[in-house]
Amino acid sequence: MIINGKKKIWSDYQKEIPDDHYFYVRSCIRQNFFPASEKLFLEIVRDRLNLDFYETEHHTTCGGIAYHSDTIPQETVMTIVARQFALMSEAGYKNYVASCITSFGLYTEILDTWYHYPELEAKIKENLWKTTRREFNKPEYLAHASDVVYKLRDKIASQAKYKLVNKDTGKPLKVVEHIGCHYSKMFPSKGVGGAEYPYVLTGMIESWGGEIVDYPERRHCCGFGFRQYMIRANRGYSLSNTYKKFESMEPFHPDMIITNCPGCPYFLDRWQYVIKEMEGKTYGKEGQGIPVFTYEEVAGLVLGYDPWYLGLQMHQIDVEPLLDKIGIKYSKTDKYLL
Amino acid sequence: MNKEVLIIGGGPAGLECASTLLMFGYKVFIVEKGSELGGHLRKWDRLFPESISASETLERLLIPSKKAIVFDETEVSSVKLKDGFFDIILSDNTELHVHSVVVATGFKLFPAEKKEEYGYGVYNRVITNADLEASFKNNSRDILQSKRVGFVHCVGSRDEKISNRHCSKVCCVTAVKQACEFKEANPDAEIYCFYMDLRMFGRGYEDLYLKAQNKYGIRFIRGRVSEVAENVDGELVIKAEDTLISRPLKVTLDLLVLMSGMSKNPDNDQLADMLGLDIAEDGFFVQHDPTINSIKSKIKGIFFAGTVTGPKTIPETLNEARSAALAVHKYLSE
Amino acid sequence: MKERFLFGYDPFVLPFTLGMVFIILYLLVGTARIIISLTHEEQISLLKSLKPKQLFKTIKDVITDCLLHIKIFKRNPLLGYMHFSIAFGWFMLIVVGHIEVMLYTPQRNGILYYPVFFRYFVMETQQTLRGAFFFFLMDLFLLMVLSGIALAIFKRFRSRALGMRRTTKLKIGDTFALYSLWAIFPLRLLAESFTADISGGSFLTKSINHLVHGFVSNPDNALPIWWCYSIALGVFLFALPFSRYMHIPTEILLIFLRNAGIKATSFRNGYAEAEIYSCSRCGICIDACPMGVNLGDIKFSTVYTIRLLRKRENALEGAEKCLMCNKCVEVCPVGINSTQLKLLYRQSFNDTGDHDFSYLSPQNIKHNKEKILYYAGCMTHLAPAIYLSLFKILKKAGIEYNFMDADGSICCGRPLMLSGDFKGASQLIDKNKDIILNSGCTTLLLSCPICYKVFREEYNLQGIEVVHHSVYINDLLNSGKIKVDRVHESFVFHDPCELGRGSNIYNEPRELLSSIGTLKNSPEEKGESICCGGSLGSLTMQYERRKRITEHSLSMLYTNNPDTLVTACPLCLKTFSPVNSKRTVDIAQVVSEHLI
Amino acid sequence: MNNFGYSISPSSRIDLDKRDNDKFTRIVLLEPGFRKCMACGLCSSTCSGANFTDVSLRRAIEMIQDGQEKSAIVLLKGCMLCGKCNIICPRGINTRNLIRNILKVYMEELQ
Repeated sequence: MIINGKKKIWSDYQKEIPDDHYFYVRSCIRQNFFPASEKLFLEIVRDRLNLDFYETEHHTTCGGIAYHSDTIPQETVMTIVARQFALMSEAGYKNYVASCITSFGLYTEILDTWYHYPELEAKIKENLWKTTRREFNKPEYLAHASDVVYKLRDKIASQAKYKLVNKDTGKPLKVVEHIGCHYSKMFPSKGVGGAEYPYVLTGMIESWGGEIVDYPERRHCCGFGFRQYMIRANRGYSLSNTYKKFESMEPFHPDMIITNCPGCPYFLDRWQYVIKEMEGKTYGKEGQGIPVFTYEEVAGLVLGYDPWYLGLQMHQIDVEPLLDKIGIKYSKTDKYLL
Repeated sequence: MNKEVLIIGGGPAGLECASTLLMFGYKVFIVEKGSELGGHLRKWDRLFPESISASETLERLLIPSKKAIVFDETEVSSVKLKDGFFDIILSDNTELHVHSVVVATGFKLFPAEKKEEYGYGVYNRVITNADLEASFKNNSRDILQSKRVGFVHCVGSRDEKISNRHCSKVCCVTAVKQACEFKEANPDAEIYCFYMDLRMFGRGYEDLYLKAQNKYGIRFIRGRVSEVAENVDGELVIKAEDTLISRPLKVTLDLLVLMSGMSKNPDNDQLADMLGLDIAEDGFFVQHDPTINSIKSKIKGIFFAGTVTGPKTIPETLNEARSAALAVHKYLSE
Repeated sequence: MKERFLFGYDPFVLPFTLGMVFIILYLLVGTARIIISLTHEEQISLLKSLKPKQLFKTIKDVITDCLLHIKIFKRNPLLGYMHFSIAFGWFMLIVVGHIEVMLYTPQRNGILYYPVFFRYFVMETQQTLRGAFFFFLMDLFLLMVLSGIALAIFKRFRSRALGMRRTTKLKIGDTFALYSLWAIFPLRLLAESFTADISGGSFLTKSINHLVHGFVSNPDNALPIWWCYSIALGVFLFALPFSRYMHIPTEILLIFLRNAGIKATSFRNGYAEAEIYSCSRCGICIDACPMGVNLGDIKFSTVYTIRLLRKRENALEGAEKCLMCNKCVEVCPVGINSTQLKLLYRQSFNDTGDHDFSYLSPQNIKHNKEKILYYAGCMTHLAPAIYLSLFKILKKAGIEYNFMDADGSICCGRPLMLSGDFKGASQLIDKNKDIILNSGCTTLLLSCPICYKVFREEYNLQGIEVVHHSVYINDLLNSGKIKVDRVHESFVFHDPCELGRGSNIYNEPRELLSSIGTLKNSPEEKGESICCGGSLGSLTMQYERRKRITEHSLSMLYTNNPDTLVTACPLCLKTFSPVNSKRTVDIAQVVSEHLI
Repeated sequence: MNNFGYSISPSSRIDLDKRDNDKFTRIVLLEPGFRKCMACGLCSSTCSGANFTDVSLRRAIEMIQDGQEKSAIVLLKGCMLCGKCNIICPRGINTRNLIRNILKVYMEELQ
């Protein structure tokens, strides 16, 4: 692996990311899978780094899952998104940040479609007015929550209590980073580092002391795949993709997996259990499996939050072995008492 | 007073055009951006289809053009057309007053790192055809000892996504030539060629293809390579499809050679503005009359020679250079 | 004549006698073994063939083949004389020798060695006309054999003079027998000349006696020569079973078996064993074999393959490369059906029948009786001009036909059979047979000789006339159903192996062509026609070598430079046309182009 | 093992590293023309068997080169060895010899 070859590619895809005054929109499903992530994101940016992140309870789903599962047409989903932008303009913000990758991909796609077909934008403007009597204007800058954390990674590192380093061997932890496909595969220029070697999570890992693992199936789908897992008949197909990824990363013996999307951590985490049940195969050391985190959870760990406060007990794969590796203190007894 | 001609570009096209013009008795200037004459030919080891020596070929081009006045490491800064003359100012601000200009700035090898999924510049065992030619030239054992080798055709050609829709014409036959040469250098190498269409159009090319299959046992897989990755031992994992039985396939290789195609010379745009010529969508100069008179430009007195107007083999380039010289001679004797 | 020694015995006779006893026992055991390994019916038909009428024919065959070597005479008189002189001369020496013993020393009748060394054991008391006559006969036949031996030695060094480009490379067993055979008769001459003054002789032995009288006069000089003579005979007899000359006794047995109608069913035992041992390795088949044009393949000619079979070594490479064109069988003076042996040998390896022909569901085709059923075969689909011309002729003759395999044929089975896979072939044969029999046709017309041969020999379609299109068109012409105009175009006809040698059809195509234009012949045609090179018989031959055979065959066909090359087989047509710069056509095309 | 009503579908991807190389070299020795095949499809289109069922030498050769012997054998079991492909092959490959040897070499292990 020639590192500066990668650095050269990353340099082609740097995008400037404002670090303040954002209108924050939550994901519909991330809170059920990883409860603390979004709350932690707001806590870090607002309390720790006292930045202005506004959030309103009136915003809805972005309609992404319905759109990708072909249950609603594009114009309907555009109108929903237009309403979100309307809430943003009403709140007086210009930078829009989405917590979910699918939303980020959807917003980028819609903005790009409007760019090429302004007449469609005008039609949606009219739809929104007819249905909600609201008007909207497009955000000046669209970011994903991981872009923001990437931008603030060094600030977080400066306040960090722990490092992604194995406290016994002193070697950096081997971390697999998995980027949600809708982050940069559809619009490479919109992702930090492009589509082939996105740098948004790598940047965080490196600044927090870890070392990334580059395995052959790193860009393969995590197995979420929308309409695959919904229908039981297809669910095996979704599972097989995750299986292929784990088979490919196994020889590298990664310590943990970090993702920036709602579905990937959930499936990479849950399918390990199903694979163990169906095939009797596990991938971590001594059958413990590889723990899967969202970047917010890792930021929380590094900053020293109590693991159970971060809701890590909701994970399928136990995180304790990793915590011991990093040396994070936690109480064994009140794992489920908090 | 013999008339003066400026040739922009000191590659095979420029040199051959110069030697022919010298033969006609013109005074010839050659402006070469690089430090040495010969262009890409200087980097090659052997040329298809009979693997003749590239350096000898270069010598045979350099000698007759020795009397041309060469400005190396210089470029054209400005051109003014004034009643049949061209006032040229070079980057070392010498001034030339010539009667005709021949544009022979050639091509640029497609930068293979642009195809990120192939990992050129990221994986150490991924090289390009130019690198392999260099390895043959200085016999670098490390490369030539690789056991399992793959050649990827159409890198940077026939690819909408990097706006190179054209076929670069010479990479198929170069890949087969290099594959045979590799097998000769390392007889127990296992060699695969991943192709979409094998365009062995020239004379003697099909025999080379047959020899590659029959004598050297090189395996041709019809399917373009989609991704390259490194496995835990640093070997390359290649993903493609065998489209002849429509089954995806993967293979682990020790060396991957990317056949970079011929793409436009980036200086063309600036040069085109100076000369008042147009650039086609594929980045090569627009020929005034591509069928009858492929060396003519739309401006009287300016002519083209070689790969500046699109991919060509070296024999074709030399022929075009000579016909450009003839056209200059005809133009200047009107 | 009077006996010189009391007991009529001397130790020097021992080598010969032992040799003789050995070879007689060997032959008895061998013959018994072969006859035992025959099937019951074969043994009965062998017995039946001993009835006088058939026995007379067999004896006539033995004389013409084994003694006179008529077949070799036809090929090359000098070569024929060489074989004839040695065989016939030696036979007469033995016969006359026995007569002399019966006349002059009856008491020694039945002693094995006595007639051979008669001249040593007797003394000429008075010269009688009868004695002189016998001496003259003996010297005459001895001279005849010596002339044959001289020719044989000469052939070994300059075989071309006797019409043979190449002769067989000899193995150790052969060289021993060969040199001892060459030594026997000169030694006999010397021996008999030495004792000529005592026991008499004729023009040959007497004159040599006078020549070397000084040396000969002292009697104990004669004995060593007689010793050498006996040893030479002994060595020859002991080496016989391991040499090519085993062919002398075995061919007689072979002729008996053949005339009894017995055929080879295994590649090594029974009738095949007789064939293998009666191969004299004369090498005539080497020149005949078309493969010889590629020097590397000469080692696969029939003589060497049979030698490998005889030594029970692996002969598969040669057996699978052979074109199975039957030219070696045609020219073989002993008439060994080596192609059949090779086919049976292939069968022992390849008869797996491991195919999946379940997809061949029996299609029953609508066919009414008056119409003839035409079967094109796989290869003809690659040369549609053949069946289109054929249909034009049939229409002209007002004959209705039904094109059985119009949309793709079930293969006739012969290519699979030629590869040795009889089980696989029979599956195809059954499928085709169902279709043909269900169709109720009375005539099955074929344009491919390969199909024609298997339909005729393996399908046994009772009541259905199987006919090749060259014969059928010729009949149409003779019966006036079609007329052709005469042109002064010259043709040469290439006899496809499976039509000529394979099915004995030589004249009809020639009649047909002579009625249209002038037919030119080629140096090697009819039974000796050279295979086109494309033969399905060869399983392993590569294209470059086939092409050289095609070029050689073409050069022969064009010796009298005809305008057009005509053949009657789609495979020959497809093999010749790309290589032949001039026009190659099927016989049906010639006729259809000149119909009036 | 537990069954949840769906299963992991095995990868359909061919792995060229797992090809049985010594059988492959044996075939090349038995029929050197094997490597000259340029997959032009003339043999499979003229095939007598192909009129009735799925026989294709072109695909079989490609499969053998990819190490998919079992599916290659299925494609050749219907071959009647009639020789049309032999005549028509533009590269002069002895296709009959090739088919015969593929079946022989790869069927050995099945017996």
